Amino acid sequence: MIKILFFGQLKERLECADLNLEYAGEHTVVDVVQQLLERGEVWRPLAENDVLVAVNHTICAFDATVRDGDEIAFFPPVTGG
Amino acid sequence: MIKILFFGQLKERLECADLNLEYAGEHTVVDVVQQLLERGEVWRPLAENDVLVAVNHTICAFDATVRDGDEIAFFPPVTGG
Amino acid sequence: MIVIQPEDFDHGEQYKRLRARCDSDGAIVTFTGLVRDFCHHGRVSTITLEHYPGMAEKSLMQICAQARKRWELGEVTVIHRVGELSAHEQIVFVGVTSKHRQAAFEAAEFIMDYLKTLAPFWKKETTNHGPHWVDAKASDQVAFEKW
Amino acid sequence: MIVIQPEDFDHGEQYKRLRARCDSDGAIVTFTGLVRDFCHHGRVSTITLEHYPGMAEKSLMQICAQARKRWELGEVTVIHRVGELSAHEQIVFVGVTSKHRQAAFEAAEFIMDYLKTLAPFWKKETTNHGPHWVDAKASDQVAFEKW
Repeated sequence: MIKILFFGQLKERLECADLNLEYAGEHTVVDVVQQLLERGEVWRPLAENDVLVAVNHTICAFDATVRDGDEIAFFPPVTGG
Repeated sequence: MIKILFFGQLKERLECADLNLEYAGEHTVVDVVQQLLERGEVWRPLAENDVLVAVNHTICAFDATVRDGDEIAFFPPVTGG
Repeated sequence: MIVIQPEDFDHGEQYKRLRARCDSDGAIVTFTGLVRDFCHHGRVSTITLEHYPGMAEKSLMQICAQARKRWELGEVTVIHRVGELSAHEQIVFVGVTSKHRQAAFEAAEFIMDYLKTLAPFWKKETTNHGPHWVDAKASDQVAFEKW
Repeated sequence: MIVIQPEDFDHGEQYKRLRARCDSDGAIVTFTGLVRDFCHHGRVSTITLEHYPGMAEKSLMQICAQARKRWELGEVTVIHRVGELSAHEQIVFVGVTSKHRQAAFEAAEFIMDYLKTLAPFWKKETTNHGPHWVDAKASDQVAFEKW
């Protein structure tokens, strides 16, 4: 199982703050995104260009490996400070 | 008459904080320095390389013109802040 | 010291704390970011700051660690508020002490530039025309890339 | 606001004053210089700050005016103490507000770099080996020339 979180405008557009996904093997973030996109149109914003991803609290590229137990977060460019 | 002031280490070495000098015409700072140097050995530190000069509260070059009534200050590089 | 909190902070107290701990350091630089009362959508009444708990703290810690690698620093404090804030309220505080003023200035600016691009916080502004999410600024990316 | 005084200043009050006057500005940067307790001659007990009255104020005003020409600034405060100060005491305060954080950072650093090279103040340190006048630092000249 992996935990997936969404923040900011992305969370609002997806109407989802977090979800758990059954998970086995070692795939990449891209594979995880693909799996969500297959669930339907509502997940489309995940494929937009400016979406950032963090695996276990560290921003990484979409080809990063995801392992069972990981926490994946998707969010728009940050605007704090 | 012009007023001449000295600050910092220069003031201590010259053992003089300020003096007034009879003045007529339009000469340069260099001429004023020359006049003081002619007063004796004790004024030698005025001719050292790192001495700065301000005419009427503005740092300037030694070829700046001095007019009657001006205030001339000589001092070492500043070290405030 | 890194703090993420909804509560306001006392700038004077933070400065005193930095000063009390800075031993032989001769320079203290502080930066404070305030909620601006105007944006291109109109007059801002409040902003809401969302963050990613866990990652936000870690991100700020990493940014401060990077600053310490680049400059010789004494104390470093970062406070970032979350939740709903009104116009003119304090959002963020960065305080840095160092033996040298250039190090203190650069480190404080570096921390802010990195925070603006890497730390997981998001701002939603509420104006007289309603609420909207704040867009990331290209100038923040430029500032980030200069280091 | 430019102040030259023997008395200490309250950093918290200065910050409050800047904040109260900064209207729509979103960024406040402060710099404080403290008396260091050590120099290459030994342990510093006190320093004595001499200044050129009249020119010192004028010089600080000109430096602030130059900063305002280069950056869009709100409030600018410079406080410089004179007379005898003990180790760890506050010597100088620079506070700048601006709409943009980079302007606030750069202006505060610019003011300090110019002050260090142009403003007529001189420091004499008293250590366990006696008093001596502080030499100008080459690094301050380099910092001045970068602008």
